[in-house]
Amino acid sequence: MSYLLKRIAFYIFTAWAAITINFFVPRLIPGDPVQALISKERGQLNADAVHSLYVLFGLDKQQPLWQQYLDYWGQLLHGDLGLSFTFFPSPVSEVISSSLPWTLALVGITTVCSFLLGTGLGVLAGWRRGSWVDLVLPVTTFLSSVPYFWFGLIMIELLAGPDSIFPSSGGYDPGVTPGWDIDFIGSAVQHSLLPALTILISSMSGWILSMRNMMVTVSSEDYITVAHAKGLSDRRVMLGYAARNALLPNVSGFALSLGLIVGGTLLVEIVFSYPGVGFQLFQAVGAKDYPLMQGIFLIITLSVLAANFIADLAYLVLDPRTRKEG
Amino acid sequence: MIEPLIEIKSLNVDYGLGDEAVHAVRDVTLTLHRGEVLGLAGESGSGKSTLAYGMTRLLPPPGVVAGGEVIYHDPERGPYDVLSLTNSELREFRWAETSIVFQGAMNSLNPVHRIGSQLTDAIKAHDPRGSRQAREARARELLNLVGIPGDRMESYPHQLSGGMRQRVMIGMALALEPKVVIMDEPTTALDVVMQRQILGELVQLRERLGFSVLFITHDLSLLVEFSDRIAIMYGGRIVEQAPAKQIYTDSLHPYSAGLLGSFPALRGPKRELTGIPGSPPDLRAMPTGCAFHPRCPKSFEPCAQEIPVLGVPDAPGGSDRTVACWLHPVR
Amino acid sequence: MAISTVDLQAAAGEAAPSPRPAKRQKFRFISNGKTLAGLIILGFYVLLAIFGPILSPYDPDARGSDLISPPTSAHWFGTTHLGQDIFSQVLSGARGVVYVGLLAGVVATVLAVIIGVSSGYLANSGGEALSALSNVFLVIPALPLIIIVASILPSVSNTVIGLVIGLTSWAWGARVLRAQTLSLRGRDYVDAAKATGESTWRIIFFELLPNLTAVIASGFVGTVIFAVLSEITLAFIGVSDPTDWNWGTILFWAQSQQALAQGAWWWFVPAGLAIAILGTALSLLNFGIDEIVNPRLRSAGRIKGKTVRMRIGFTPVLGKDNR
Amino acid sequence: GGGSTAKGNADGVLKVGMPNGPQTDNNNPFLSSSAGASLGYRRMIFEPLTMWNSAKPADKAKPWLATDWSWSADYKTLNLTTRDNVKWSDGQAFSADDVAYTFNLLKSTPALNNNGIKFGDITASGTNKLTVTFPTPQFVNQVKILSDIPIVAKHQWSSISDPATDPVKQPVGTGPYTLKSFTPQTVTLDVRDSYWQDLPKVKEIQYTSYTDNNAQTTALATGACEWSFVFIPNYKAVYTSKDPAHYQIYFPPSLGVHGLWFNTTKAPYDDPTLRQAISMVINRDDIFNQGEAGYFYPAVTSPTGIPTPAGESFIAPDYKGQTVKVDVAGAKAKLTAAGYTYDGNTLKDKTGKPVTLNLSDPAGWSDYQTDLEIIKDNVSKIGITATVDKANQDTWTKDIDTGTFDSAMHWTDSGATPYQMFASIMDGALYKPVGTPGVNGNYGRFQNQQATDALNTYVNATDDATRATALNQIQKIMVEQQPMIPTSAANVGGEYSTKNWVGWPSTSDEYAPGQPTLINAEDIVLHLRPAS
Amino acid sequence: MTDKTGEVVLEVDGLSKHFPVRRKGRELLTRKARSVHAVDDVSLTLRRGRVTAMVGESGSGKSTVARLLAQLHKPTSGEIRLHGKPVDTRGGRRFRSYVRQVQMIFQDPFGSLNPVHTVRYHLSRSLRIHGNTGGNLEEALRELLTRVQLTPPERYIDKFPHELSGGQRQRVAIARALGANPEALLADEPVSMLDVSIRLGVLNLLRDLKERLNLAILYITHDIASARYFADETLVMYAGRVVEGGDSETVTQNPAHPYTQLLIDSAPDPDRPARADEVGGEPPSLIRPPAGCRFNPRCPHVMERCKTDLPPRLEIGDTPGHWAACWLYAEGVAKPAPVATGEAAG
Ligand SMILES: Nc1ncnc2c1ncn2[C@@H]1O[C@H](COP(=O)(O)OP(=O)(O)OP(=O)(O)O)[C@@H](O)[C@H]1O
Ligand SMILES: Nc1ncnc2c1ncn2[C@@H]1O[C@H](COP(=O)(O)OP(=O)(O)OP(=O)(O)O)[C@@H](O)[C@H]1O
Ligand SMILES: [Mg+2]
Ligand SMILES: [Mg+2]
Ligand code: NI
Repeated sequence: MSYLLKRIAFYIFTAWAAITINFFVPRLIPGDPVQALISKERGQLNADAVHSLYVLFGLDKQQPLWQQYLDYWGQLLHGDLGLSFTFFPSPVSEVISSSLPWTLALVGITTVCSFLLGTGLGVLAGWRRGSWVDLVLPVTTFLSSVPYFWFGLIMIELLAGPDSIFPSSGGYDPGVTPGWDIDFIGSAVQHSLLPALTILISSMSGWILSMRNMMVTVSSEDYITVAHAKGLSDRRVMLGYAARNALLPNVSGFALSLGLIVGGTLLVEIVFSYPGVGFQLFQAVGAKDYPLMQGIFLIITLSVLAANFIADLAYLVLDPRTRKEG
Repeated sequence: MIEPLIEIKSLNVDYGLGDEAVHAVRDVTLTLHRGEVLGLAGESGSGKSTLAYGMTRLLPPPGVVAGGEVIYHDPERGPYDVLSLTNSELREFRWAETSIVFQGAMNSLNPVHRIGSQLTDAIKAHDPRGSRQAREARARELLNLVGIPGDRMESYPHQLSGGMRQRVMIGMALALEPKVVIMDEPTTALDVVMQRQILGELVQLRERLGFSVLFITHDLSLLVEFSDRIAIMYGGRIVEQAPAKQIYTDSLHPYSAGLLGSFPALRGPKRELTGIPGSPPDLRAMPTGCAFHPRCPKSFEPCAQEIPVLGVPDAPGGSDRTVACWLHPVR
Repeated sequence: MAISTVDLQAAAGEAAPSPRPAKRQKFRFISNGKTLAGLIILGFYVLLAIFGPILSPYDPDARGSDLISPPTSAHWFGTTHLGQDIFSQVLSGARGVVYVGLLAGVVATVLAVIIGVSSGYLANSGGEALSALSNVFLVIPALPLIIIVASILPSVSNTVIGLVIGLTSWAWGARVLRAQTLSLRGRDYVDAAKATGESTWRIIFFELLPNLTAVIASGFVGTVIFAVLSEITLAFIGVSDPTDWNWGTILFWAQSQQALAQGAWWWFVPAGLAIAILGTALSLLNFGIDEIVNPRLRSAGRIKGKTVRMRIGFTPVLGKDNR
Repeated sequence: GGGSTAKGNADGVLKVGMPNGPQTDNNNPFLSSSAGASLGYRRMIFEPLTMWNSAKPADKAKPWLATDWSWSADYKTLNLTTRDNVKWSDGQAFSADDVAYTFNLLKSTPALNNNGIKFGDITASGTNKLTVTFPTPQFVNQVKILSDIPIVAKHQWSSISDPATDPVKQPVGTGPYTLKSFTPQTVTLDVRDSYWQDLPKVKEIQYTSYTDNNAQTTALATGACEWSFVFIPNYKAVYTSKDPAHYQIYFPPSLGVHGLWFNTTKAPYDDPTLRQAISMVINRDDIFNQGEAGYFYPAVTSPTGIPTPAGESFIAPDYKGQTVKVDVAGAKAKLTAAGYTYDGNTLKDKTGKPVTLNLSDPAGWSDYQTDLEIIKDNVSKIGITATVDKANQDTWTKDIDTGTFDSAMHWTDSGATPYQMFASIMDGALYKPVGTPGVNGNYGRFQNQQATDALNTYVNATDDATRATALNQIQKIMVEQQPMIPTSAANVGGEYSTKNWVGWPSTSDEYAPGQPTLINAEDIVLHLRPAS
Repeated sequence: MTDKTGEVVLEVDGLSKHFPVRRKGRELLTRKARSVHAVDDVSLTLRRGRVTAMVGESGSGKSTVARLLAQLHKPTSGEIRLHGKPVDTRGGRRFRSYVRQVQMIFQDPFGSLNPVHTVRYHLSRSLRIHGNTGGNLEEALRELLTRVQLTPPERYIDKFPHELSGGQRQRVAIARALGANPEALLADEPVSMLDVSIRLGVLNLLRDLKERLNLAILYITHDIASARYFADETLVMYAGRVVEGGDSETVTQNPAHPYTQLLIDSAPDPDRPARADEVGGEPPSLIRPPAGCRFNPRCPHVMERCKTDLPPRLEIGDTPGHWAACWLYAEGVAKPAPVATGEAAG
């Protein structure tokens, strides 16, 4: 029981530290939201608007930073994330909830697929070391070292077009209204194909590489020989013995990447105009939209910590030796 | 002991290839008969484990089988060479026909699987149709056989003592009731009560099922007690091979004699132990002639010149023994 | 007992022919073709990084009269909208990329190893604190942090960028290493080292670390690639060494001028490929670590014209075909 | 015809796009952060009092919700007559009361008062008469008051508790369209049946928000979007060549400029001669063609910096017809005459120090970056070594704000007269010493009492002649002191396709600017007809 | 050097170690934590120049005792004293100064050598840490290897553990412990994989060290005969408890505790025919150890009292210091004569 309490205290502390840092760090960026907005518009917004914007964002009253910090916690504990500046006056929660599902669906599914596929290929590459499977690694690394946006743009150039089944941008057809109907879902899936493919191809090599290396590490352990001696099928030895034992680092990496899903993938979202969180965060940083930044950071924090917790549990399940005695 | 079960014919096993190769097993010819317990003893590093793994093709890299044959006399299919089997044939052959208890038994259990599942998966691999309950019951039975309470099915290997892990491996080896069980120092971590109990079970089982055992150990007293025949290895070769009692009472090879002079007795007056002076030969730079001659108290002229061949000695004691020593010219 | 150790040693002294000491080739892993290829490519990049700016035929900034011209004999990789020579830009850009990538990769890997392994090995509050630290760093989004650091510092040199990327991207590796360490720390050989009296850091670096090589190597490759991509992303959003070209800057220009849509593929393709090949070289290099992570693979070889494939569980039989 | 866009015409759909990323459901017409403002659809729902054409700023505005308006000579009192027979989209009648309410709303809610207008008394009389007084002359602000304030319905807004933070989910306006559906990516407007003018031919407008310029450009090039405002490098290759018959760009300048600013407090840039010399070597054509892709920010050719043709009528007689030309020799002569020396190819200032120039702009602004590269190359011709600093946007903004920069490409305000632009450049009232943040103009920290006085005179003048004299004076100072070097004009343009819809403004028919987010957007839509 | 033979080096009192067992499913609700009672109330003393053998059932906690003594596990209870002072090994320095004096040889040579390091590394570390290189590391290494009969040393020095046979690894492990030049050596089945002749050599080496350097040795083994030959004192463990102790000759020749008798009796002996029928009963579960004497379910002489009360150490009286934890030797119980070795048992 006390172990659990200790864990909880540990996570609460980490969350506090992370949230605090995420509160202060953005405020260290020079400038303020109004200036950022003015600069962004480059003359499209007259200097006369400056005052009204300060008033609008409530930045006209000078408050010491610590006071803002306390207020922030006050708000947070009431479950209030504040109003976004960029999308003023939409509440941050609303802004995030409009983009989160997209990110979760796209990045979530691709992360899972990329992990499964990558780990699978990694298992093969490690197991069949020295055969043609060795090629998989350089080829996939080649693909993943290509900058995301570069790859995405090339894909758009090559695959997308007016008559292609791959739309080049957006989360769904401009014509359809979001809802749980065939039209919308079909359109959403269609729009997610290229971004998903891009993410998949670019992120797979990491899983392959680490899995392969771990497979190589465990491949000559005695229990593998024993498994062979038992006459188990090659598949069973490869999966049940070698891969199972090599899996730990990948699983912990996977848990972490699950936590980071909510952060979205900035460049893919930019290239494919995908309505996700990553792009929003990028915008928020550019616009110094503190409330939105904090909101997104908060969600990332919570989900990363949750993922960490899952990872911790996963170790216990996957490797009994990591369990502490006493 | 009429029928041969496994005939090893001039088996050579190397570590490494080409010039770098270490010849760990040289020209070993050995026959394991149906239903017999063949003891294999010898100096540490003399190639016992290498022989055991080489003949089953389980030697990890850089081990290679450099030549020879391992003829298995399958009661149903007739004799075939294990070394020529394809990988999938070999997989079927393994555990069902020949199971093996590794020397590093303490380390040969997969640390992340429970004991129970490691016991059952071999059964499953060879009999995919059996029910899970049946497999588990069998696993429990096997654990009991080796003196481990059934509630340890759920334990992970690191939660067991060294001896318990060894016993799990022994139990596992018996899971499919194979024709041959190769045991490489299976009892190093077992107390004598347990040893006796398990070996007793083994002997009973053997009587019931008629399998054969290749038993590698350093415990000569145990060997003499439990095996029918004993082969002694030195420097990668078999130097002597004879019925257990005969080796004990009347060993021909000076190395065997040295071994027997080295083990302490539990009962009776403490006697002087002699040991064998000198150090084991270097596998890379074997002495010429008989590998043992630099340490041999009785070495004489031909020993350094030519390698003695293993053969039936021209000495009293019957024809069911062989020795490779110039002192005992072959018939 | 009859014989004493003295006897034994005496006997040992006269041991037969003195064997040649087992020699180990230090750089044997180079003999692996893939690793060698990786090394050569990487070496080429390092050379580019050193000599690239000297070798470039034009000043990468100089404007010329051929605007957006496809590759010609004068401009091997074509020109930009300002008539700058892209080949020269690629050559000059290598330094920044290689330097930042490797610097960040090394910094992040070293931090990940120190913090990850220590937090996994130390069972005390120090370990917990390190683990909390890596959690916090995992949560802090790197990109904003880099922007912030860059905007606080007066000038952003490549070193600063490399350091910042390195300092913000170690947490992932640390977590993964921690997990693996947790599983290793109960091994007998760790206990044995402890019982021998090894100090904690020595256990961490010399007993645990080599057994984590697999994870570290893949982490390193990943971090370098990540660092290079981050650098490019940063160049993209405006954080780059203003005095230096790097491939990110090239891509930034290409992208902002919509090179692809303009059909100016030569502007877009070389820098991207160069980055990808760098990543590939690293992954090829990774093949060389096999024998380090697994000493058993070290002596596996092929000889006498014929290749003998060593396969665990199926010892090769010379002269017989077991396929 | 053919392709996926054929359907647009048949269904009467117009597809508009902006590269502004996902939006949130916010239709508050006063908030520049709203989706309505960002995509421009607020212009189709809410209408101004008058329709002013920023492409021809000197032209008189068209009556819209106001049928008649007049200013007192001192521009402190405005008399308005509002249109009768106008109905809000919820069926209620529009009246002068609504206008009064809107003005009062801005007066009492500074947060919504984007133009910083200081209102005095606002009195409505009858259903269509309104008098508004102001504490200061509003000559320079008249367009903002009449054409930039969206008029909102009193009956809806009086029940909104906090107008500054209300997203106005169901906007009620006098415009021809109503909001049909909102998604973060696409907003659809429907034409309504009871509009005070003839109903537009466009039955439905789809506003799509693309994540960035590239996506927007692609959409334009494929025809997925028919009207937008986005920077397209090499637009010929990327855009118009895809369908030369239909894809058009139209980028008239407006009265604002972009140019190279100096920190005029810092030697040697405090020397007007140096600034003039630099102006003489900057190749504005290269900047226009390479940096601004040959269309985006039209080149400024008048030495006064006033963009033409929009500001043609304001140019002082002394400078009429003059254009700036690259003159390296002249610049060198000017410099040596003023005491500068050459050491080989290096220019040295009067104290003997080599002249160097640090040009900085945020990295993301690729057109400015290109401009700077060109300027760097240009000034090297007169021996100045320049470096281009791709600054971090925040750092850069701060540097401009506190005056800690050497020189940078930057913009000015724009308006109906060149006043806003010149005030931005040299108004002493906007001056803040270096180190003090919060500048809203005069980024170069230029101090010249004459200029400040002339600007003041312009604002407060009660007759056109005084204004003209003041403006001429200002132009003189601009030319002689060169507080900044204008290179390009601000634009009010747009890209559109005539494939499905015709009737767009163009260089031959400049009835409106081309941008889909300006007030004139409504006017444009009302002009559109299906292409045959 | 003054003869300090007999001086106490390491001493433990009432040492216990319980490993928690994870609760699963339904048990989670019943709140009662189960644990493996690996070691219970073990007391022993290691003296300079003396070898204490520990024999006993497999799984009876011998290795755990050794690990506890090496400070690799934290005892659940009990005190360990080094030179009479309670041991405190918190903190690296104190721990290292402890291991300088107390070294352990692990039972499993397949697990206790780091697969990525060569023999050279393993040995030179142990020499270096404790400053025992004597100026010439290479020489010291050679000597160490020679001592454990890994000769010629060049042949083994650069090998990786996987290139060695089981016995060779075991000798490397021994050499490593010797390299530290400890005062007390905890040897957990150090020679189980050695052939008798080398075993003899190694044991002789240990004996020689013990005599010359006054080493205190805990010798855990299953080879009772070697305990007889090599150890001065022998302890017998059963199910986590020490059940008998005394000088080796007495314990092996006149075992008092029924378990010891069983053990001695079961020892293989080529001079006797194999008997496969005599042992009965199963080793007890350590999760729920039997109440009273833990041997009671298997004991041929079981009495009512054995099932409830834990027997204390009881003097046997045949030789000084020979004791057994068995009610048979309590006052008032008719003592069966300690079973003589050999044919007597049946
Ligand atoms: N990978 C290897 N490379 C080189 N030599 C090896 C390798 N593995 C084992 N050897 C050598 O081969 C010889 C035989 O080893 P093997 O394990 O068969 O001995 P063993 O008879 O089982 O000894 P033990 O009783 O000690 O287990 C040993 O001398 C060992 O050093
Ligand atoms: N980490 C652990 N977690 C749970 N139980 C453990 C753990 N380590 C040891 N045990 C248990 O403690 C008991 C004693 O183990 P120990 O290794 O001390 O036995 P041993 O006397 O050395 O046996 P052997 O002779 O077989 O090596 C065993 O029942 C074992 O299962
Ligand atoms: Mg062996
Ligand atoms: Mg043990
Ligand atoms: Ni003796």
